[in-house]
Amino acid sequence: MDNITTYREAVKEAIRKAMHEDERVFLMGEDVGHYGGCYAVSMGLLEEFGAERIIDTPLSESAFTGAGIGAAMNGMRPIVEIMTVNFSLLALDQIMNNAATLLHMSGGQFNVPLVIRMATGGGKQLAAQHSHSLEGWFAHIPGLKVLTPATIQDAYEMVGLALSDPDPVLIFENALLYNSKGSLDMNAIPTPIGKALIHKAGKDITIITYGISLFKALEASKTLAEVGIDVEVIDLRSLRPLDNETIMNSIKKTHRVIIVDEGWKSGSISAEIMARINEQAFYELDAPMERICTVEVPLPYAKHLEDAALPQPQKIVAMAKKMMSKL
Amino acid sequence: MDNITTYREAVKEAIRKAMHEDERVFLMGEDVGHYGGCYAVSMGLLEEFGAERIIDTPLSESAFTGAGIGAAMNGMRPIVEIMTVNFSLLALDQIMNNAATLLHMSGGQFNVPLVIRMATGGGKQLAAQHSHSLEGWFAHIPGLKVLTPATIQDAYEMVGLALSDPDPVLIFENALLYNSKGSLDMNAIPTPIGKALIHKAGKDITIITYGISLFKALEASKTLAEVGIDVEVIDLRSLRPLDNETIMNSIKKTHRVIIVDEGWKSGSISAEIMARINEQAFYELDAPMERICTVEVPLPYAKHLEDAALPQPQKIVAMAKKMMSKL
Amino acid sequence: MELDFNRAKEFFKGMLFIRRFEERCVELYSNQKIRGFLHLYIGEEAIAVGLMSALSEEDAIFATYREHGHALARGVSAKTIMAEMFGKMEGCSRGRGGSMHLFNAATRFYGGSAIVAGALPLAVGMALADKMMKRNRVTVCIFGDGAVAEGEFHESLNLAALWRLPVLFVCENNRYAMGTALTLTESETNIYKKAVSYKINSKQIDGMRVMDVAEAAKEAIAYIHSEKAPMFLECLTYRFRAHSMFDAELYRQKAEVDEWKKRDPLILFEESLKEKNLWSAINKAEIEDEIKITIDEAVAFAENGTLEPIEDLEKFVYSEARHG
Amino acid sequence: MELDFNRAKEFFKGMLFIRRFEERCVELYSNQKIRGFLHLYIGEEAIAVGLMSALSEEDAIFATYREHGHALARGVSAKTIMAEMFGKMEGCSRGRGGSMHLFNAATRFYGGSAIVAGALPLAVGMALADKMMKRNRVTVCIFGDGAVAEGEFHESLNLAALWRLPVLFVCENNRYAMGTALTLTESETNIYKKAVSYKINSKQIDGMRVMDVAEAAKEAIAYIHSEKAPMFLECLTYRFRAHSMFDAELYRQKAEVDEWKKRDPLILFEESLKEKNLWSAINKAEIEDEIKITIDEAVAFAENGTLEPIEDLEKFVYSEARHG
Ligand SMILES: Cc1ncc(C[n+]2csc(CCOP(=O)(O)OP(=O)(O)O)c2C)c(N)n1
Ligand SMILES: Cc1ncc(C[n+]2csc(CCOP(=O)(O)OP(=O)(O)O)c2C)c(N)n1
Ligand SMILES: [Mg+2]
Ligand SMILES: [Mg+2]
Repeated sequence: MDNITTYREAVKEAIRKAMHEDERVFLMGEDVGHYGGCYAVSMGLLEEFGAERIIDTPLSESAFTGAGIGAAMNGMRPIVEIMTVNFSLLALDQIMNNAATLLHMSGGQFNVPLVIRMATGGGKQLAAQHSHSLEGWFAHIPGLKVLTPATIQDAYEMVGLALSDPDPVLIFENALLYNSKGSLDMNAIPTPIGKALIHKAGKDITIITYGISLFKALEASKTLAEVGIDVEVIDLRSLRPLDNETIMNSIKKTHRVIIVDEGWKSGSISAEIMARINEQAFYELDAPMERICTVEVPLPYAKHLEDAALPQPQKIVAMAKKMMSKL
Repeated sequence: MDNITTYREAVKEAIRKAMHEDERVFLMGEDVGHYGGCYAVSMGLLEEFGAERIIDTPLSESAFTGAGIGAAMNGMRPIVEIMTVNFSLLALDQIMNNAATLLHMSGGQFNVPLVIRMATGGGKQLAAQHSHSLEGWFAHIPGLKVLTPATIQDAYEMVGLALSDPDPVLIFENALLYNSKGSLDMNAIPTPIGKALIHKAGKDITIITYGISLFKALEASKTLAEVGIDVEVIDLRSLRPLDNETIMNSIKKTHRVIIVDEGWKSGSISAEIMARINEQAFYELDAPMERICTVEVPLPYAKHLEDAALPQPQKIVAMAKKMMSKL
Repeated sequence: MELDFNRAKEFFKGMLFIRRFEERCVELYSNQKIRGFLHLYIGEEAIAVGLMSALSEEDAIFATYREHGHALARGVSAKTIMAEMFGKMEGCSRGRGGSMHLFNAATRFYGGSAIVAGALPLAVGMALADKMMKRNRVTVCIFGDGAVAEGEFHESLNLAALWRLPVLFVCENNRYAMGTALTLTESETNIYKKAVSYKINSKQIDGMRVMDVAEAAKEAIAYIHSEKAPMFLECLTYRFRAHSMFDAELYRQKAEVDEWKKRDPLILFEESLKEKNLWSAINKAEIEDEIKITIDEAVAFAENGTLEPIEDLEKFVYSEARHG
Repeated sequence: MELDFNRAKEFFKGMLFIRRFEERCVELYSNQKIRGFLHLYIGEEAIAVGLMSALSEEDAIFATYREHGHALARGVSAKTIMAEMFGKMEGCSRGRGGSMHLFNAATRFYGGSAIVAGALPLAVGMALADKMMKRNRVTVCIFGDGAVAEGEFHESLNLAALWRLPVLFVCENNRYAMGTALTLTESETNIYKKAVSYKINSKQIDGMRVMDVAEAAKEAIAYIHSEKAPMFLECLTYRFRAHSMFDAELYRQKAEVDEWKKRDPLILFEESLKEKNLWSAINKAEIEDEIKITIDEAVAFAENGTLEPIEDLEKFVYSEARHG
């Protein structure tokens, strides 16, 4: 039963469903209640579930994230919303030193079934302090899972997947996607955490990406098709764990790869993917792997500069053409 | 004029020298004064320079790091000591959103000549919250420079290099190195930031590393020499910027590479180095690149488990042998 | 404080200027000339104008993302502010900052910060440097009621008090942090009392009365100089507009907003000038005209500004030459 | 509070047990059986023993890296604590935590945290869950004077007060954070007053007198239950030993330490038992013997413990089966 909805609504419906089904689930964060959510994801939920389960917090990222951990250790299934990834730096100690370590450090006694959602990404002319893309960076941390829904279906499914996971799961929602529309099947069997999806099959080049860049890659793939370049587009969906199998199988077919992500280039998730392909499929490669990441600058406000800093379909097209021209 | 000294003394001497030469330099951090520094680096400096320039701070990592930024913007040359990298997470917002961005965001008006020193690394049985190696992770952030002195000479030189840099520089001192001994030439011309050094020339495999792993690599190189494997060992010294030239030149010679670092494997600086070699020297490679990193676990207390988690000389030896056996 | 005609005109014009400037910004935002986030200061103008009147050129200022008013009152040129919001190279941050990140070295205006409470530690450090170098100046740090819940607020106040630093903390308590009322974020809603708990001299004042602010600020600066200690001012105020251009304002009643609009700082000041028989000498129409001309010029300047070449994107990630 | 013989013995034994246990730890550290950081609680035993006497089995505890005393007083077995410090699989954290990270689900002992102030938010969340689920229990959070300067302290107290959560905050004010005296870290050195500024019911008590602590804790727990609000206790105390095994103690005078040793909680309690004519019934030699046996058994248990197979290094990074 498909229906057309927005990414925003898909997230909200998933939260609503979980809250109806499980009294242990609650939502906590800045402006999730009376304001309706910075990106209107939780609009109406306060009225539906009351202030005890839709909790407006003070600006205290460290304490309310830590409180989410504590509540999770005490039987709840909290969804902590950090308004945007930019503010998550204030909660990093809690995320790395507590959420990600408690299970191991306690010898398996205390797991932390916490879900942290945050808006991520640039492209809205919000300048250096409000445009980070750090999901790849967070994926460095053992003990966490890092999800990056790009589609409406994933925006919906991943909330449920994360809530039923016994360990901390971070969900990065690209803020530019909230208004995107598409079909949602609420009865579909969710694609598990750690499974990448091939959005377009192709034989010439594998484009590996996630989040908003998926759509840039798909756009580029159309332009490329016109000039006879047939790319395969993979949506990673999860940056930790990474789906090595899907990646390597594709490389075995195409022997060429471009990775697109919105993190700063050095130390990006693209680097990690390159490292793994090198380790696991080196002899399959016909050419150096390429990546298109964000230029290594604090993102500037001016639109032309911001556009120049971020990955764009044209850059993907140009890179793919260059790669094929070297044949 | 060489003299034998410890890493600890080398850092201290560099700080002393800078404080004598420039009244704008001061040291601030937890227990740097009356306690003499958590690792005794600043022992005696309070007596020498007084409490106005050797400032014991409260446990307020975010505020005193930010205060360092503010003081730097106001003409000072602060050295902020974050006792260990494990506590730097509390100051990450200041480091990423302020120190690293202010120059760019202000259109070039306000630079931040701040030095942040921190102890880093595992191997002391201090368990999950006290054993992080995050220097490679910090190297993701544009606007920062990231230095990792391994030798006595670098421990000394890098303080001065960092202080004379107009932008924020992070120095990661591996805590296990403080007692290490070696020769120091205080009159040598410092090797600039961004320049890697070849500690041992070799022709079979390039081993790229930094910090404490340099010594593990050198130890391994001796064992390997005995079985006729001649490795080249590169000390990166700086993780941001990375010295692409030295790396690529070495690959052109050896065509094989092993990277050793103490970060968790996924998303480590090793991945970035692999990505660059792939981009810049792909056709020089005779075999997949390999890396030896820390196993992706919160570091456990028990010695045998911690040893198993960290890179060790034996692992390097085994990896190098495997690599050569595949010839 | 003595209120002569000159000062009366200066304050009135200063507040009206901010008001009109921001009203124009709203238009320009609708026309998509200004993009990103735009946070309006309308309703709170008395604080910026009163506060800046008490500062010397030597003093430094750290503000928030709602800082057009502070920048204008400090004397950052309307032209460069507007050009900044147009994303032009002539902008006060070369187009890299936008509305939330106005910077100006000449007036020691250190931004423009978009991380709530993130500038408090910077202000502490700036003041620390002045103290160490025995420079007799003050660092002013402006932030909202929302910042008070952040750990950095607490850490910074403690450091400033402990080290007796010349910082003037100014809390613009407009009762909301985005859509969350102060009663939902603080167990103690009298914010000035929090500063007291660090032994900081602290006062709660009417932030809608420019004279109250000016006077309190003047006294505070004097106190900081004489006592060599920080001071804290809580200014009670209200934002008349939405938090940003994306805010549907579901969290407060129109009646509440209307009630506060009766205490519009421009109206209150007009009333008090009338009481003091100074109003008749103020030629409001003429002031409006002057302001309009300045704003028109600023818009024209911004329109005619140039875009930074894309090749210069990476400029200023690191310093080119050694500074200072 | 009534002090009968049983309770007197229990308290005395409880404190002496911690003392002797840690003295043995020092030996074992010298013999390199225990490694990493080892922070001794010696001198502060009255707090753990007094506090734990007031808790029910249902209550939860978060402590610091100086938590042997808390764990022992809570009833975590000496055997598993010792095995933990030996890095053995039989340790209360399977050898993964060490001295700083003792955990025990059975006694609701949630660690053992090595980031100063890092556990306060967890305690807030634990209490929030209890409140939401209408469970009538208290979460106790223990931390040092050093934690008070951290932003998380402030954020956590505000949340607990604002949401009226059943948290008992216990500050062990031993006047030093490592080598930095409280006077160098806080503008207000009466820590309980900080809690007052969040409108939290707060008290300063003598942390060297086990009866004072026990009584205050009992009242605090009753208050939390009846008022549905958090409470704060500042316990004045002193650590007799170095901060950790690496500390040269340059920052304090031996005379100061000696002065405090006169207020050793064991001595003070003995004196008060003498006053109450309860001391004569206490057979100290017998208690010492019992303690020695228990500690010997713990050491033997730890020695005979097994090392986790290296293949299991990555176990517990993620949950194996779905928990709960
Ligand atoms: C650390 C951080 N968390 C969240 C935000 C998102 N945010 C921007 S403004 C704001 C409200 C701040 O309110 P207040 O400090 O009262 O200032 P006002 O907007 O009322 O002037 C929030 C939550 C942010 N910018 N920084
Ligand atoms: C966030 C953080 N910063 C620094 C440290 C290093 N450190 C460990 S204990 C300590 C002193 C803490 O003092 P206090 O809270 O008074 O507890 P005490 O040791 O006196 O019991 C410091 C600075 C740390 N563990 N965590
Ligand atoms: Mg506000
Ligand atoms: Mg202490």
